[in-house]
Amino acid sequence: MPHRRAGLIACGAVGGAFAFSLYALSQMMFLEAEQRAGHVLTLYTWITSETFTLNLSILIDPLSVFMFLIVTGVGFLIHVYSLSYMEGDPEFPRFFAYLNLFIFSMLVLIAAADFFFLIVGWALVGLASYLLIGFWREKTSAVLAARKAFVMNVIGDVGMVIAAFVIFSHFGTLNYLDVFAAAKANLRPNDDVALLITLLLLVGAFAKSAQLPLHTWLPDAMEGPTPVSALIHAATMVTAGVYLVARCHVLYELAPYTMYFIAGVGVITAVFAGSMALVQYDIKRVIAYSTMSQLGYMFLAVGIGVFSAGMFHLMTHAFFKALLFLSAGSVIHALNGEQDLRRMGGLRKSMPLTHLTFLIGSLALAGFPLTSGFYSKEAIILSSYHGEMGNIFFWAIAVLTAGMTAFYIFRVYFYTFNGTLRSPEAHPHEGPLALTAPLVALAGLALLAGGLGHWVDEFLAPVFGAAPVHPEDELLETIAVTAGVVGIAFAGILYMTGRDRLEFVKQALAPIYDLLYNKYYVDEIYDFLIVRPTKAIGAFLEEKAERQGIDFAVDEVGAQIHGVSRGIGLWQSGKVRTYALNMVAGLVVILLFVVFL
Amino acid sequence: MFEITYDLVVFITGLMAVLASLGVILCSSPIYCALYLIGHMICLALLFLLYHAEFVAAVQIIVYAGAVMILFLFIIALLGGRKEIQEASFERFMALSFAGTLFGELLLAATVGPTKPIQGAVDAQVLAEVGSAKVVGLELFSRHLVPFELASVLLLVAAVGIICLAKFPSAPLKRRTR
Amino acid sequence: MGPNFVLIISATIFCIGALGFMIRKNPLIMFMCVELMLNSVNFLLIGYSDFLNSMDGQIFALMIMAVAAAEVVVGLAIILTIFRTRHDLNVDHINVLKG
Amino acid sequence: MLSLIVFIPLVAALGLLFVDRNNPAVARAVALGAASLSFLISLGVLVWFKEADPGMQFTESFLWVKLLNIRYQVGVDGISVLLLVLTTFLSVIAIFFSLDRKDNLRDFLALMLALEAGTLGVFVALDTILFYVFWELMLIPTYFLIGIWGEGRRVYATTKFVLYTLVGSLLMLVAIVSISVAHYNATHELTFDIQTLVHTHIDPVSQLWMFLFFFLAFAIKVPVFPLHSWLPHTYVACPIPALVLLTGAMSKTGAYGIIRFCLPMFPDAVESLAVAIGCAAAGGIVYGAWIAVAQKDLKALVAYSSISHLGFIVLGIFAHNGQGIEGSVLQMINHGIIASALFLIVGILEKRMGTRNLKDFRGLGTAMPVLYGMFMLITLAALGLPGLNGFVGEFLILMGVWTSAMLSDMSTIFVLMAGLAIVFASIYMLYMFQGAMQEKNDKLPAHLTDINRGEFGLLLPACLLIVFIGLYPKPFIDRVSPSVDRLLTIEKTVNLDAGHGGGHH
Repeated sequence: MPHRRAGLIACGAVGGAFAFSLYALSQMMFLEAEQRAGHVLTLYTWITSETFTLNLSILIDPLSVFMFLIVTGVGFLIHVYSLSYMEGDPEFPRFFAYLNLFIFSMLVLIAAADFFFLIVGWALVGLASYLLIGFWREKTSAVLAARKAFVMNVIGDVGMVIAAFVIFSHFGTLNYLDVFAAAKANLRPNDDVALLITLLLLVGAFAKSAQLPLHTWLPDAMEGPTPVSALIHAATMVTAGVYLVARCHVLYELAPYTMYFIAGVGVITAVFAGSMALVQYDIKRVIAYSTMSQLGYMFLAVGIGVFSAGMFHLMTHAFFKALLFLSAGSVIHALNGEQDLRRMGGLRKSMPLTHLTFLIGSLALAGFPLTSGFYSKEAIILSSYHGEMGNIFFWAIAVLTAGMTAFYIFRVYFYTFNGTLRSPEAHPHEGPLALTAPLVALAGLALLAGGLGHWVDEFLAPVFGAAPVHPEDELLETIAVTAGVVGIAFAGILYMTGRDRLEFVKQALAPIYDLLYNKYYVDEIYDFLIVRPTKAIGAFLEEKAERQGIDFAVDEVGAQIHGVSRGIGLWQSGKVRTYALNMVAGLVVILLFVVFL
Repeated sequence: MFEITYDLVVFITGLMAVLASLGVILCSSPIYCALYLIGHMICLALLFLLYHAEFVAAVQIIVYAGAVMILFLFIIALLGGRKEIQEASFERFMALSFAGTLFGELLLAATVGPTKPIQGAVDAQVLAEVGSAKVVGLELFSRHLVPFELASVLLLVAAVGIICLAKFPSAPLKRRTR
Repeated sequence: MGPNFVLIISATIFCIGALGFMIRKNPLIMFMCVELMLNSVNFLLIGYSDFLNSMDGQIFALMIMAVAAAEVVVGLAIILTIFRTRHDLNVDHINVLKG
Repeated sequence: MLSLIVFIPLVAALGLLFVDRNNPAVARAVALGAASLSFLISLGVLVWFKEADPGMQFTESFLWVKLLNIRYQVGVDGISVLLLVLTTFLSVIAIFFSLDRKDNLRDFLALMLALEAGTLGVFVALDTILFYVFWELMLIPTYFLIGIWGEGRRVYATTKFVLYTLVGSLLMLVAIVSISVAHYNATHELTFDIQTLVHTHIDPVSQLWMFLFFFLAFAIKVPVFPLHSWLPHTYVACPIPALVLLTGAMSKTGAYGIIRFCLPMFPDAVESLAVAIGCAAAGGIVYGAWIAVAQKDLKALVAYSSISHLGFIVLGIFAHNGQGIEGSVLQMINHGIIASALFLIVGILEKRMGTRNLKDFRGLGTAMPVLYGMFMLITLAALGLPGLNGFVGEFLILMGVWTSAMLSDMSTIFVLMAGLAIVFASIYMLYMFQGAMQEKNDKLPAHLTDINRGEFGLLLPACLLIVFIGLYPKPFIDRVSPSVDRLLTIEKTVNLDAGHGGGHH
């Protein structure tokens, strides 16, 4: 199929999906708030077995429409971007086929009306992610990264499947609405079942959203093409974990312990990933760690019960992180695939538009006032102290992370756009319209979407209940903003001016620097603790249990029988006299019977 | 008196037969064995005679002690009567013990078990009047005709077999290797 | 002498024959031992034929003699053939049938 | 109709022996014609099968051995009808795949057809003796197929296979006779009819050993860990077309036998041994998967993965509820499709590259894009990706295990073990797929070509079925579930009678 036609079909399909999402949104806006709660459409019966019926059905409620809009909207922009970005790749159609498979799977995940199809969508987005990470299948690192991502996601899938079993055996159905109604009616807070279900679901959520300790696949996933990183590993798929918690908020609200756990893991991941991002040199990896960190924020938000704030941050994050990735992609494109920060620089002049959009994205990520990131992040940081389940630790770490975030993203910014170009052979230039138009659109969203905060709260109210009132605390707000500004300033001091200061800091903090640069050695630890023992046990089982154990035992039965036969065969000596002896012996025995019996 | 003498003769003859048979298995030289066997045959022929089987006794002398044993002697002469070294071995011990057990069992069977009398087809008077050879002939050619013919076929087959064995030289056998 | 004498003598000779068959290594002597055993049975048949006034025993003895004659003739021929090919008359060395 | 399905291949197998050995064209035509005809008729059976009827359909019955009242009796219900069609389907594919063999094609095809007939017979037989006859009929062709056309240590493998199977089947014969004797003692009516014997009440102790005898035969055939050690040798030695039938159809006879005999006839024994067998099955699931991770030979890898997947089937059966058994039956179909397709791919790769060692492969995807896509789909199905058929079966099985009353205490552990195996499955399947097809390879043979039209045609039905069952399993489950429900309720009435003090019906 010609490339152009393939691309147009793919973009058209996603654009159509976006249009339908908008239509759904408009329909929903006309409804009264009470009637928005949820519509289940049954497509067909998937299976019936004894006490168990599954229908392929979709659930339309504000939450799913909200997610539809983000996925198809951002997805559409990134499709358009890819048209230009992937031009010239010999497998252009395959790329768009995978990309559309991803959009489909993500929509299945969002639209599913029961846990079963949630799992189906969940695994299918994992598949799409696997396919797209390993898109350049001749690159060994991409192949390995893809496998890693897939296996990690399968671990999550297994957790979710078991969660589905618990739900089924306890509620007798897998349908969201029935389960939630039954849970509300029957379960006490911190009921064992609620804890079990929520924790098992979390395994899936953490694996998909790259939270500790299942996070190692996400940085490696940057082996895929940049639009993929933007779409899947920043804007949509990795937020599925947050979506899952939000979707099952009824269950999670019944399990406050789990909520604390989520918030704790979220905030730790935020600071953990943020710290690693401080020192990386691969532009995409920095943004990937930043994604992990921001996902940590979202988990913090849903963990402390401000679901709509979490969803709001999910949305703004989708905009500005996609923007950042696409801008980075534009830079990489311009530098012919160069991803190392140390070989960039001075692109402000040659790529003014990209520079501007990257700056907007960075500001939004850093939470600079009046950008969208500011509103969504402030809401979370404030709630982490003032919210029902908030406390000072959550808040402190969140603020610390905010500072780090500002620092590392502006480190990237200064490295890339300031100074002089450090790879002389490259001739950077601005990309064509298809490449820049999505950037501009996303930049606009990243700047302005902050104003949608209240609308999001209201729109999602039928799902989450009325949003808690935004706490007003100017002191905390100021501290958070200051942290961001300080982070930017530090980056400026270290990277705008001379190198000597940077070297001094590096020397002073060498052990920490090494630790961070090597990503806390988590990959190595996993390799040592899990991968190698697994392989060793596999080899051990094959050699000891299979060859020398079972197989040997079975063969030994045969060998023993053979041996005994050999022994009996010795009787067959070939000597006539021995035969005679045997005959007489037989005669003796027979006579014994004749005479005595 | 006659009875006692008769019994004594039977007893001594039987004892001699046993001793001769012992000689067969104990002598190391085949030629002596053959001679002892001839002696044994003659003793047996005497015993047959004493038990009123004149015809069989004659056949015993002619066929066995005569033809068969001469054949044996010929073969021994042909192959060379090498002496055999007798040594004690486990096999020999086993053979002795089995034979001993067998003997014990046979004795027990002979002495303990009841012997069921069979009514003879020929009563003693006829036997005394007609004489043994004639009766045997009558029996053989009337009631036992088929076995008799079969026996002759058997002898024929044996004769043919010997000719086959003697006529066609066979290749040396190769020992099977494993 | 009565049946017991016949039985005992016959059993003795039979056992001696069997023993000889088992302990001797010369095939010729082993054949002689077979003759011993056959003869012991013959004696038994003759003796009982007398005790029971039946001709059947004698007829059987005759048959056995015929069989024995045939057997001896064939057996000796086989021994001769074996000797021709192997130049050895120890039966223990003839163990082609070894399993 | 069923007799036709079974005997067309058998007659064709005998007929092939009269075909000129040097004229492979005729042999091909006969074998293919017979297999296809059998397949078409079995499709007819599937179409006219009344899905709501739980009982036996298409039954035929006449007296075979009058003295012992052994009947030639065949029929299918929901459990066997799908397996019947699967077998005929795989036979057509296997025979297609073997058509270009050079060495003594005629005999090979004849044995393949005989194997098909034996397998089909097992699935349709309704008389224990008839079942046993077909059961042994499967064995003979396999012995020759592996022993003559195999590779590597073929004689060792085939001897091991035959001895293993014979041990099991001879014990089964004892149990077959003794169960009929038990029925005779109760009713004074000698019968070998499965449907009658199902109602016989047997005292628990006899149940135990009869169950074990039956189970041993079936467990060896499946195979259930730790009775599996014939499988890797046999699979590695077996020629690919025979392997398609072996893994796709023959290994299902064991699981089918468990469902058909062990469950309804010996409910008490099942109840007391279910946990132990579950342990063995779950152990086998993890064990096979774990060893598969360490494999380099593609055939051995798929063989060990089969051990793992077959463990799922047995585990589902002993979950002993609707979902578990239906999942198992469906998983039999799925595994038949997936494993045989994987073996076909291994065969295709071996034909092209001359090796099966994963170390020698790399980067074939560039040269073989079509195979790349099909291989990927089948791999994904094998590792149980939702939306494809492997997941449906595994999900139902594990759900059955989780909610099983019979495995109550252990079910959580079993499910966790199975979950571990699913993770391993993703590892080894991706090892295989990525190792063979991805990355860059400069040393590819220059003449390497993508799969041709025929090979594409062989793999296509499997791919279509994988997607279809994954997206819409309802028609399959609907055929199975009435029979399974009846199976489970039969047992309950027998249990009731045992409570009343036994006797017969």
